[in-house]
Amino acid sequence: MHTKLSHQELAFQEDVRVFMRENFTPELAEKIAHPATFKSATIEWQKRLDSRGWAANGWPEEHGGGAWSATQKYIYCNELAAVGAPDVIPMGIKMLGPVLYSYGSEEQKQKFLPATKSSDMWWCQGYSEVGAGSDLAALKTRAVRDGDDYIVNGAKIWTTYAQYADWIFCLVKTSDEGRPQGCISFLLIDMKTPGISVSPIISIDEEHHLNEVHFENVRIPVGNRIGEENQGWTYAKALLTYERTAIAGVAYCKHTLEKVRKLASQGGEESLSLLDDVDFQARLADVEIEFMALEFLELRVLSSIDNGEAPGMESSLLKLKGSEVQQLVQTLLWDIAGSSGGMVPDMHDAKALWECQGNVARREYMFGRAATIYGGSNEVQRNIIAKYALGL
Amino acid sequence: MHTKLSHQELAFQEDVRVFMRENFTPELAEKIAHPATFKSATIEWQKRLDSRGWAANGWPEEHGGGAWSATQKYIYCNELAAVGAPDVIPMGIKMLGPVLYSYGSEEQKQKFLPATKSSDMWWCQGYSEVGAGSDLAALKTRAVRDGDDYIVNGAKIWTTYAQYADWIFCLVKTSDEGRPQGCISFLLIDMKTPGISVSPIISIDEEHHLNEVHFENVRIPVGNRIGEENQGWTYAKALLTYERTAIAGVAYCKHTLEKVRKLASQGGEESLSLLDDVDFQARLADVEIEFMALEFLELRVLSSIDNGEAPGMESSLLKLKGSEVQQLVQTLLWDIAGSSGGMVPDMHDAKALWECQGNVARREYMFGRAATIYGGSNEVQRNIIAKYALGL
Amino acid sequence: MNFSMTEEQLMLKDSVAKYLQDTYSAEHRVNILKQTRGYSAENWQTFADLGWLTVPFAEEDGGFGGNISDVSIIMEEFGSALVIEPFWSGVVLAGQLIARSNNDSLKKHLMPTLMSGEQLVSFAFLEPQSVFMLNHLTTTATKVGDNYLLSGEKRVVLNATADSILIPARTAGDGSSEQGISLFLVDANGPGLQRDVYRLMDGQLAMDIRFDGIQVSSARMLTAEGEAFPLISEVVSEALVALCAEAVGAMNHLYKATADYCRTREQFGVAIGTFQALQHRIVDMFMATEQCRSLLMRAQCSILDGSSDIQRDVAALKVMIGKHGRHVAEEAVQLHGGMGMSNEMPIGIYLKRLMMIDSYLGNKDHHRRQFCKLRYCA
Amino acid sequence: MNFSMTEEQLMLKDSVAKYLQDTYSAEHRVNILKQTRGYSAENWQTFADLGWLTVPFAEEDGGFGGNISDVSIIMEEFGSALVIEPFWSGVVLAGQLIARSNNDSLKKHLMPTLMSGEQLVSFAFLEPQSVFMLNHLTTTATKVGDNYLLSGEKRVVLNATADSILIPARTAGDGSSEQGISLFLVDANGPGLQRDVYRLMDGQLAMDIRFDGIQVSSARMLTAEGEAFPLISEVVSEALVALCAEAVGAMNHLYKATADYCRTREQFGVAIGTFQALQHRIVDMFMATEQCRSLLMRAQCSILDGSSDIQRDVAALKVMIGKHGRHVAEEAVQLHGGMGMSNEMPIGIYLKRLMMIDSYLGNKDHHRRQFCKLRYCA
Repeated sequence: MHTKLSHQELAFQEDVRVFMRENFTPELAEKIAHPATFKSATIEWQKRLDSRGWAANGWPEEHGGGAWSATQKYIYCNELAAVGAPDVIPMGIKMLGPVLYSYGSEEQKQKFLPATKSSDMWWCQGYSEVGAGSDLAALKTRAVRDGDDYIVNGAKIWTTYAQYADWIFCLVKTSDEGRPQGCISFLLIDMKTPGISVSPIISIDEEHHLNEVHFENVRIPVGNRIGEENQGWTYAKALLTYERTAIAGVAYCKHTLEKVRKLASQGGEESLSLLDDVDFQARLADVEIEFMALEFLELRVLSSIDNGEAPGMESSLLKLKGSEVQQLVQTLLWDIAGSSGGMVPDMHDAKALWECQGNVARREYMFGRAATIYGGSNEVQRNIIAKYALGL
Repeated sequence: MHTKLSHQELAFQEDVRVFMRENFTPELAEKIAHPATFKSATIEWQKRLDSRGWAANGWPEEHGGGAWSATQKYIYCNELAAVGAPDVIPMGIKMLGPVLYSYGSEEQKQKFLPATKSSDMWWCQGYSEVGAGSDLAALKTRAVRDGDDYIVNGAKIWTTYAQYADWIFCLVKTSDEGRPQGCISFLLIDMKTPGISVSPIISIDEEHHLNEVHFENVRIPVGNRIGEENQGWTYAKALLTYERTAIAGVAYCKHTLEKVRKLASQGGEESLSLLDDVDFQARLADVEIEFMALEFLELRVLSSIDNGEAPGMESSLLKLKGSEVQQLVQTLLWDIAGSSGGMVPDMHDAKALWECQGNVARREYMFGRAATIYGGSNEVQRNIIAKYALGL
Repeated sequence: MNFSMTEEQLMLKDSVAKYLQDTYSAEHRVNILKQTRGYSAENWQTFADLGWLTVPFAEEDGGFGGNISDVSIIMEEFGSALVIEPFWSGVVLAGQLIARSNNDSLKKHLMPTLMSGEQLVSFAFLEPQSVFMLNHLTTTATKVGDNYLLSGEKRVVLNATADSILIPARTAGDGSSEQGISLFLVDANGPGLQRDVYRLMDGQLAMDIRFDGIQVSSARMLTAEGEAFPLISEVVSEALVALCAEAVGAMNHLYKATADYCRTREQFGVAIGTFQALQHRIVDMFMATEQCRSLLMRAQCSILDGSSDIQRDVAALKVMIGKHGRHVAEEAVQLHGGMGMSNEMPIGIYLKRLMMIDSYLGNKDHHRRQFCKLRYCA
Repeated sequence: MNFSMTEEQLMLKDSVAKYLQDTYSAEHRVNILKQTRGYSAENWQTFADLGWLTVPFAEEDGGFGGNISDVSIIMEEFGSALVIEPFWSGVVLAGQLIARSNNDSLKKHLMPTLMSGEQLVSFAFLEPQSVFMLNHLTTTATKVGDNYLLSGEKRVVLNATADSILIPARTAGDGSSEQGISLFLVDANGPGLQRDVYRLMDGQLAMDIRFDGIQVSSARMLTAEGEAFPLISEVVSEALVALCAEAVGAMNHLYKATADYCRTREQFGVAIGTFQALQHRIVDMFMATEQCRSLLMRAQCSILDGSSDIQRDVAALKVMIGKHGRHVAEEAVQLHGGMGMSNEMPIGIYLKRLMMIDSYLGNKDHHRRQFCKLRYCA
């Protein structure tokens, strides 16, 4: 048992570090942070990562992936976090990618994999519906076969970044017979198809990340279906497991904790730094210690994936604990922001206020409440663990 | 809204205070604390309280009670707690008493009330059974009618102080028809009746408070049944409500928190007092604040009883929160006891060790774990509140 | 000892509750928030017409003659309905500073306009370095003839559209002395006052102000020179209790709304309110609310009894409201799922209001430090 | 990076687990506790025969050549089965102090008898005033000719029936200096050593000792004079990790035992394990255990990698074990109901052991203070 890095790994680390320093410039960081420039800057950033073969590092080599070891993934995420750089938006490369190369037809692979990898195709995820959140089997959006097409009617909700997306991957109902899970198909839908409309949902951070996506007689070629009809749940499940692992947000927590330590050392009660308040120290220490454990929990999961074990139970654990630690960290961040944590920039061009640390803290705390809800709520994860790990 | 005391109340307070000072002597306190002298000293103490009419203060005046107001009860408990004196053992006076004067026959009242009030009759409570803890409807001890007697067979468990008791009040099954709650009768049983045996259960504090009570063809006169056959659940319920209110242990928490503050000021890390450790202060403050709220929650419940409202939901809340705060206080007490908190006196004559603060902390912490289990576990209380207060 | 409401209080409570239920819907609140001043002037006039603005003030001043308990009744209902009008900042905090000042002519002149809703005053207590200690004050007031020249800056002054601002400033003493603090009523729109207005996440319009040598007449000083601290301290203690009453109202609303939601929302074919794990968590929300309510009553009794424990009881209350208030609101968001995340549903707004209540006049960490000082270092 | 066990480690784990499962039942443990020395001499001999007592020691000293990871494997199994024999105090703590000392002749003489189970040594680290700081030491050793005269007192010396005691004492330096500390091997039954033996709630027989001028040969000093602190510090860090491994074993046992119990125990006509609120709490027990296990692995890696973060990682581990360990055990008691309260069931004994593990070498509050010092005050 050890965490020492080999010579190759050390070289890789240095390579990533230099790349980050040179490519994740303050200008780019600022553009990514602002809603107006978010999409174009994100694509630019992801293309830079892709130029090194790092964007789709989890894909098999035949599709341009890196076949990275757990250690490499860990090094990579750490270097991203060290400069505060975002990993790729997961919907396309991390979530849909594996479904495409595992279950897609040859034609689908050719059409979608390269464009997804190069960030020329922005994906969003059409899973949740009103009344079918963690309970996906209850979904109501329906696709009815009509010749070589499906006619899709219904609506998806909480769709992250649908306003930017070129394509959406959707779970739709294609049958009413048998188990609900056996009635679902997995469709790829061009967002420009007539009959699709997107309406924004402003979330409690006062920002626009989420959307409702409405489908009214949307005609989709049958060829856009992944795999077999009514087998969509099988393909979707694999993807959920990945999503849970990703939601843990370990690198994000690490970066944010560093920010908390730095900010806390700058001022607090009695004009001393908050880090001189022993009770605040104790609070911070408790969160840091939970994080230190979480970091190794992730390493254990990565390492078990390396050893060819599918991340099953551990991915639920990681999602549970990771989302909880994220919220603890965000709470600390807000608590030390002081009075600026309550300010809301009414317009996005109130640039100074948008960027001030208190405002970042507010937005992250508020949007962060979703981490324990989406990707299968933490309550559902606990049900899953109780059933499969504890036999209850 | 106010908490000021009237002249009469101030006079009562002074009266109780003087009584405690004169009667709860260190010698008596020590005797009550030791298992060997516990029973006789407790009876002596309760007789002293009874001599002032305070032992059965909650009883109606016609039976020698005090008809005290909420304020008086509060004053009395506070003065008890201030010197660390115990209130009366609840099973007889507080739990059975109200059942007797509410539902007992004239003959039963005459036979049992005076002796119970004067502590000449020591009662224990025969409710729980193996497999019927919080789920009393599932009990199996059975009483079969045989002429003017019942023949009782079965066993009760977790019976506190059965080793000292003269009598036991029992829930027994007398029918198999209809709802389980309609099959239960409430019997008063002389512990000297042939066929009864008591076996000790040593609890995790290494002490003997609990017992199993076995009934083998125990013959009990039908006249020892309270009220109607198969209506025992009705009588028992009223008593449970009281029990929950009492378990809150507000006065005990107040006294113990004072002990914690005093001990914490005596020594800790770096040879300073623990109260100089700001993180310990913060922990203590959190518990004290929860306690301050609990104290007023109890006052609200007492006050609502005063206003003629039955303590329903609030008694469950009080039991829940009270037992939790008790455990928080006991945990603090153990944590500051240092190395002496782990020592176990193997024999009760190891007097110095028995009395040392660490040992008291260990015993109270350990036995205190039961507070969230007995009297209807806290899980059951939460079910009750969810159903009746929240309509879930 | 008595914890019951009087007949009069029950009537007050019912009338406030009924009015808000009839008029103050979630949609109504959204519309108010869009208005430039951050609240509805029309509502404010109605509050005045209903006599609510007179509740804390003495009968001889033309008020209702209410005490902290009456004020808390209103605040709790306001918390439950998420009322955004500046009752707390304008009436409970600034209004009481004026009502309890001994500048009788100022008081006589101002009180009627406050109670009629014509005038609004705000209290500027927070300075960049003050970290919520009311005695940490560096704003200065220098006497020149019959006037004072005020210089300094104040942060997060609530109700940015108030007509006047109460500004505490040092006429003597060092940075944290309780002596030498004076309190001035300053025209909010007068010359020399730089304002930086912004919106807070609970919808309040607030501002940072900055002034360098603005001139204030000594007739607009609320107490004798240098003697304002006891007044400020007393009024702030009561205002904290009132603020916590608002929080209790919000918490009370949240646990009930969450139970209602869980009774109707279905998942896996049944109402999620039948899931025991969720039931127990809503019970804990209920229990936390009742604990806060108990401590609220304790602090009220402390004030009404003139107890020597007022500061300790108020600090304890603010700690618990900060801790449990946010927790209850976070649980409400969680149990509402996506609905809790949407800004169109009021659940998240309750969370934001409870977070801001925690931050006003010192958060739970600050008040725990105060509690520890009072309790363990005396 | 690698978190897998080697073939050899898997075998070690299996063999310890299998042996304990076959022989170390709850009833067996109750019988052991009744024996006067607090553990079974017979078991100890078996452990020796199985080679377990050699695991941490270097091959050139006749040991198995194991590292902290191997030791933790044994400790985790011991924790799971609640083994009471003094492996931790005698082998991991005292044994390593001797094995890593540079007094070669003493080592050569002693190590074989330790590994064969003939001799047991204990380490007396705690002084009345030391509050778990290993450098807070007032016991003195004064050189007189070839001997030292030791005076002082030590508290809670584990394994009261050990043959010898390792006593750290000051040969120079003031009360908290890391310099000037020497470590002596003292005959536990020699003249001048006053012993006050008692039982701890986890079943261990411990003692307080007191000595005033007992004579110890300089040949029985483990390092050069005044240079024992680095040795003590290093060995204690590893011993803390091993102790936490025991706790992880105990926690692992508890969540599984609780799930088992809830699957079979019925109430209201169904297994209580079907109640969602209980399910979620057992999941949290599981999660807490896995968090502790993760931090245990982190601390092991830190030691094996020779990281500069060893002390920080060990402090973090001890904090988490103290907090989550007790919580998991308390939940186990609660969910076992009355059965959890009975001393005849092992659940309560796990609770007591986990509480004592928290208290050994500084509880969670102490180690959090150490963590804060290392992390925020550096």
